[in-house]
Amino acid sequence: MEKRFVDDFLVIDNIQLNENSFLVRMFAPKPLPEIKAGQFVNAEIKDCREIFLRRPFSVFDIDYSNNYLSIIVKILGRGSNQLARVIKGDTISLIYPLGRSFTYPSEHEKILFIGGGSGVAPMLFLAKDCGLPRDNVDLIIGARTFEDHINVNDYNGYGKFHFTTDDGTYGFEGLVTEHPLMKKNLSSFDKIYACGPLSMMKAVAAEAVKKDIFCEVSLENSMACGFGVCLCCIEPTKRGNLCVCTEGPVFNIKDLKW
Amino acid sequence: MEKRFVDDFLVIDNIQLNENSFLVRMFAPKPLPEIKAGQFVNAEIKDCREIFLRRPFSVFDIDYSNNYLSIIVKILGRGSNQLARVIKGDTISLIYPLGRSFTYPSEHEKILFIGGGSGVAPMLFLAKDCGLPRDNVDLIIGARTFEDHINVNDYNGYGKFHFTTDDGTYGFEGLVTEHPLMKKNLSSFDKIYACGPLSMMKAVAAEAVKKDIFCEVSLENSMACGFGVCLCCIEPTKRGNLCVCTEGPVFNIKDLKW
Amino acid sequence: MVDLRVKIHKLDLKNPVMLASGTCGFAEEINSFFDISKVGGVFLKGTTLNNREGNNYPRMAETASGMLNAVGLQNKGVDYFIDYIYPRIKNYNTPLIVNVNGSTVDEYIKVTEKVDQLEHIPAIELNISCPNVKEGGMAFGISPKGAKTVTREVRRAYSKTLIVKLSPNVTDITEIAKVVEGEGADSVSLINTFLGMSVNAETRKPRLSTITGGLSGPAIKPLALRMVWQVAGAVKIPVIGIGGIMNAEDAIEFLIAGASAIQTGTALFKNPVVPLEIIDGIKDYLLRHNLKSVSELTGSLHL
Amino acid sequence: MVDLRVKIHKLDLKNPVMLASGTCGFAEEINSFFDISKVGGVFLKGTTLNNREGNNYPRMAETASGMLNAVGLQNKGVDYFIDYIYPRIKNYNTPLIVNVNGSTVDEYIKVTEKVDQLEHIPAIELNISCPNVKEGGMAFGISPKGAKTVTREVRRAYSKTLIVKLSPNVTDITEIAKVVEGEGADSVSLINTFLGMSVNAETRKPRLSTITGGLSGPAIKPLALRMVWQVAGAVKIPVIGIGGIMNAEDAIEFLIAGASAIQTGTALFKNPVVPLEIIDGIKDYLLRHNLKSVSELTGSLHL
Ligand SMILES: Cc1cc2nc3c(=O)[nH]c(=O)nc-3n(C[C@H](O)[C@H](O)[C@H](O)COP(=O)(O)OP(=O)(O)OC[C@H]3O[C@@H](n4cnc5c(N)ncnc54)[C@H](O)[C@@H]3O)c2cc1C
Ligand SMILES: Cc1cc2nc3c(=O)[nH]c(=O)nc-3n(C[C@H](O)[C@H](O)[C@H](O)COP(=O)(O)OP(=O)(O)OC[C@H]3O[C@@H](n4cnc5c(N)ncnc54)[C@H](O)[C@@H]3O)c2cc1C
Ligand SMILES: Cc1cc2nc3c(=O)[nH]c(=O)nc-3n(C[C@H](O)[C@H](O)[C@H](O)COP(=O)(O)O)c2cc1C
Ligand SMILES: Cc1cc2nc3c(=O)[nH]c(=O)nc-3n(C[C@H](O)[C@H](O)[C@H](O)COP(=O)(O)O)c2cc1C
Ligand code: FES
Ligand code: FES
Repeated sequence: MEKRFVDDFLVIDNIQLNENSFLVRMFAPKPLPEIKAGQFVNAEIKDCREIFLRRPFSVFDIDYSNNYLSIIVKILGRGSNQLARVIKGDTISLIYPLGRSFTYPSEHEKILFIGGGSGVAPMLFLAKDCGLPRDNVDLIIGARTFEDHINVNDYNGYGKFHFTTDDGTYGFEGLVTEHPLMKKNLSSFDKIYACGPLSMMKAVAAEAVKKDIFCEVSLENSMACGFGVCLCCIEPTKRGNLCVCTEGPVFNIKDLKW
Repeated sequence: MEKRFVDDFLVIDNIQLNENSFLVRMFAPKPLPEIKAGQFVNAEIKDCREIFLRRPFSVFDIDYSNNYLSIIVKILGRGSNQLARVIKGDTISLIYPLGRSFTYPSEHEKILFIGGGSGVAPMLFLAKDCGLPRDNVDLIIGARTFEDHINVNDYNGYGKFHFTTDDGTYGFEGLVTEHPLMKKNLSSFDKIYACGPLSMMKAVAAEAVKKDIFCEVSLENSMACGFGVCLCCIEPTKRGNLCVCTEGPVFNIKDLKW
Repeated sequence: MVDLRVKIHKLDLKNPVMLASGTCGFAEEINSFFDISKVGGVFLKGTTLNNREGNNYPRMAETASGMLNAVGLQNKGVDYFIDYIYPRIKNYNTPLIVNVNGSTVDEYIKVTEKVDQLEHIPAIELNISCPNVKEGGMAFGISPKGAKTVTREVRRAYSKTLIVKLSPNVTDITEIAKVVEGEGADSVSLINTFLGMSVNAETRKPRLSTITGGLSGPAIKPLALRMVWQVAGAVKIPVIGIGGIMNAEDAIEFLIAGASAIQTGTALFKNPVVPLEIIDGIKDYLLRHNLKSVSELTGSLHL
Repeated sequence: MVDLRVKIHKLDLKNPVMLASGTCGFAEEINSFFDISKVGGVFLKGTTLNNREGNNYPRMAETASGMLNAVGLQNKGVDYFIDYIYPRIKNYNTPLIVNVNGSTVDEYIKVTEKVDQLEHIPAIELNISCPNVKEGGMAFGISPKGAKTVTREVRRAYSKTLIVKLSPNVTDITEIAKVVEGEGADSVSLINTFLGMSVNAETRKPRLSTITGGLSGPAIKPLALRMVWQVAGAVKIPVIGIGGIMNAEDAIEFLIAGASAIQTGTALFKNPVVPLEIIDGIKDYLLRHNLKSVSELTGSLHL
């Protein structure tokens, strides 16, 4: 089994991306192991009486030269709320690296990312890390409204972005699954990757099955340990109940009982 | 029964008095009721996982014109450690006013204060609040070493200070009970007030009993509620088990079973 | 407007939020913070036949999300209560319930008979679950036989509302609940504290003079909630939920699990005005969920 | 130097800090953080005769200073363990103990007999206290009769070290402990989780698919400590303390209360390297208190 670590990371900066989302960049106290898109860390929430367990967050970026690891924190409840408030100089204890990454695309493949909410984190990481030319990569990013989108200008070089909002305030009006790329051009892709709300991922999976396209999703089952010992995070699959934290969080939809 | 309150106080400033002691001044959100020396507040410790209950602190000063209430926090464990770190702008929830005050001295009486550690707080308050001329008031303040003493220059007008240290680094070398005022001149006082470590108060009480001098001490039994409902803070007295939080914290040593 | 009223046998409560015995003194102390008539009811400090000094200091130890107490029913006895305390509190406009204790069945009966004379005490809570006394107390509450005997005898002596307070320190709390229901209890309240212990590692001494004490507070909420759910499914009389209720959300969880009303205990030590916050929170919840009455919540767990 | 060694019947432990069943997988997962040979022993994930899928998701709910789980003994069965897992882990240089489970006495015996064949498994922990399975499990552990039967039968089939894991969901845990001692158990470990429940007030649904689950973590420490103290006073076989141990101080409290060794469970989820911190902390404590050996701590409560 690969080595895992528990370490205090030093917060380098914390940039607010929109009303609820924060990009937290941290310095690792020892050289980072290789970490791929889809893998995650389990973060301790300090000084929060109501919270007992850690909280999992996908790795958003790795900067090996500076030994930085970044996550995007979206405020959902008390734990993420506390974590979103860290400032430069704070430390965060992380268990890392956890989980299995996405299956990286091969050269020349055309790939589609579909994400919503904090689900953009592992997808932007993969878009940047997979090494495909911009033309081979499309990303549909959905949100409720304009303000919920985060600025992805830095990532424009890695793919073509398509935005949707439920209220039409930015990009296409409607759900990501109603976007023309999904509706009409799906067959042109070799691989689809989805990460976001469960209902969204299920809808994407249904389309992918129909068109028989390779599709991986990243699940967010609630976790106690994050490294395979508690068996709390299971997902029923065709291979039985599997731990999302060790056999996932990335699953090929063919394995899921959706 | 008198009215009591639970309110969020706004921290005005927090001044470090020595390595372990902090003077926290707070603004009350409504006009402060009359509070006398010996009474205390029960402070909530925020965001500290290990701490479940509030922590009691004697009132150190009241400034009715500004609506300020001050306490001295000496770091002993986790709760006081957390409280000692508040900064201007923080809020602290206090239950107040709690407990019974010292019996204030009458005009012309000669009084002696004997204190150590955080026990100086209610005594400085009483020295200032009792209205006696400086000549009628003596204070013996004990500490382990020079660095443990706090600066009491502001209080020089209210009484004559005598210091002791265990190691002789400041004032008289020895325990407060070994100070000449205690050893030789005790009978010249009408009232003695003691607040500090239990062993110190017991030693003072023994002397006072010997010389038959009025003596009040302030106890620090551990508390759950602070307002008389849990019956956890009891002290065995000649009138039975009494709650330190409501029948005290100030007791006449004649009532105690020491 | 939403209807917060609740009926526990003959008791009409203006709302389901009551104060737990031993954590609200004799109502006066909480009344020093707010008008006590706003709460659904007050369970007064445990009362015995004779004066009891209780256990030695220290009686309290803090634990993770909770506290241990070993008070041991310190009180001045029922006669003192009747002569000195009752006259001061009897006109509070909320049901005052005496928490009745004894070392023997006979003592329980004697206290009950004396309290029965008091016009403004519409109910008693029979405490067969105090873990901090050497005789009686929990001993009655952890065996079906003990619970049966004391409930039967007290029922015979008392015709007003009889609430029996159950101990969680048992293998099957529904068994005890059914026994006391069978003997005519009008309601059960649960739970009393769990028997726990705390040790000071540095001194190697127990932190309580009695070595063991009763655990209360949010730490025990999941256990209390489970027991309330089990008991509500096992008996027909109304269940009063107690254990670690710190806010409206907690209180609502107990109602959903099957409680008709709740008591808040240790929470009062941290926040004496918490009953008002809970009442407001329940009101808000009912409005938000389009429910007309709090009774619709009781036992409404979706399975 | 201080001596951390502890003997549990025939088991020689290099120190008293072990990992609790169901919280450390099959040792490999914790070995991914540090060299597992440093701990006193590892209690492997609960094993049954046949493959079990366990309960449905959700299986976990956070509580104040604790968590509820409803895993329900998901495992691939003892044969899979023997064929695929045992070969990978058998050479870890620390005692590996199989946590044996069954729905019937017969199943317990069959699993035991199979495990008995494994050279590198010097002991079993008989789990008669799992609150998350419909059949067997806790049912055996909460009645003296059930505990007696299963212990006797397993004892007959197994001559290596037999540790019986007790349930806290009982009126009198010493009664059960004495029964299993009487049937030849070499040690008792306690406690397993407390039966608890969690409700989502907004959705009015239980937070666990099974409605109730097992409570673990610091919330239950005072209760576990009390039970360890009671049991240590009631039996002569060594007691292994479990329940909410999060750091060296907690572990030392259990030793003082009477445990010969301890297991840390839920703490591993928060801090997988906590066993090393506990071992170091105990060492420091012994040095600071001028004690030569950890066994001097066991049962050293000053009364
Ligand atoms: C593998 C993995 C990767 C993740 N990556 C990210 C990430 O990159 N960025 C990010 O912002 N979040 C991510 N999450 C989700 C994040 O862990 C949760 O938002 C966080 O745990 C919420 O904690 P909280 O204390 O704020 O909320 P809580 O107070 O625990 O819960 C608040 C509300 O959110 C719901 N909720 C909490 N956790 C989950 C969950 N896991 N799934 C569904 N509903 C939930 C609760 O039911 C509750 O209604 C990830 C989760 C997993 C399992
Ligand atoms: C009426 C009253 C007035 C007080 N006034 C002041 C004051 O003006 N300034 C001030 O600094 N402190 C005062 N104290 C003491 C203060 O409440 C404690 O120092 C504080 O509660 C310690 O909390 P903690 O969480 O820091 O320590 P903990 O972690 O709870 O304890 C740390 C150590 O201190 C010991 N300890 C804790 N509380 C007490 C206690 N009450 N008596 C004896 N030992 C104790 C514990 O046993 C432990 O060894 C007062 C206490 C009372 C009852
Ligand atoms: C300090 C203290 C004293 C108590 N005294 C009594 C009592 O006299 N009679 C009784 O029936 N319960 C008594 N209890 C138990 C409470 O009424 C309640 O059942 C228990 O604390 C659980 O509720 P909580 O977690 O909300 O506190 C006492 C509890 C505490 C903490
Ligand atoms: C997720 C989880 C799974 C568990 N599985 C088992 C098990 O398979 N067998 C067993 O005997 N105990 C099991 N337990 C109980 C623990 O071994 C331990 O007795 C309990 O959690 C109390 O200790 P703790 O508070 O340190 O966690 C499990 C506990 C948890 C939290
Ligand atoms: S979170 Fe513990 S096994 Fe996945
Ligand atoms: S602290 Fe509760 S009665 Fe004094």
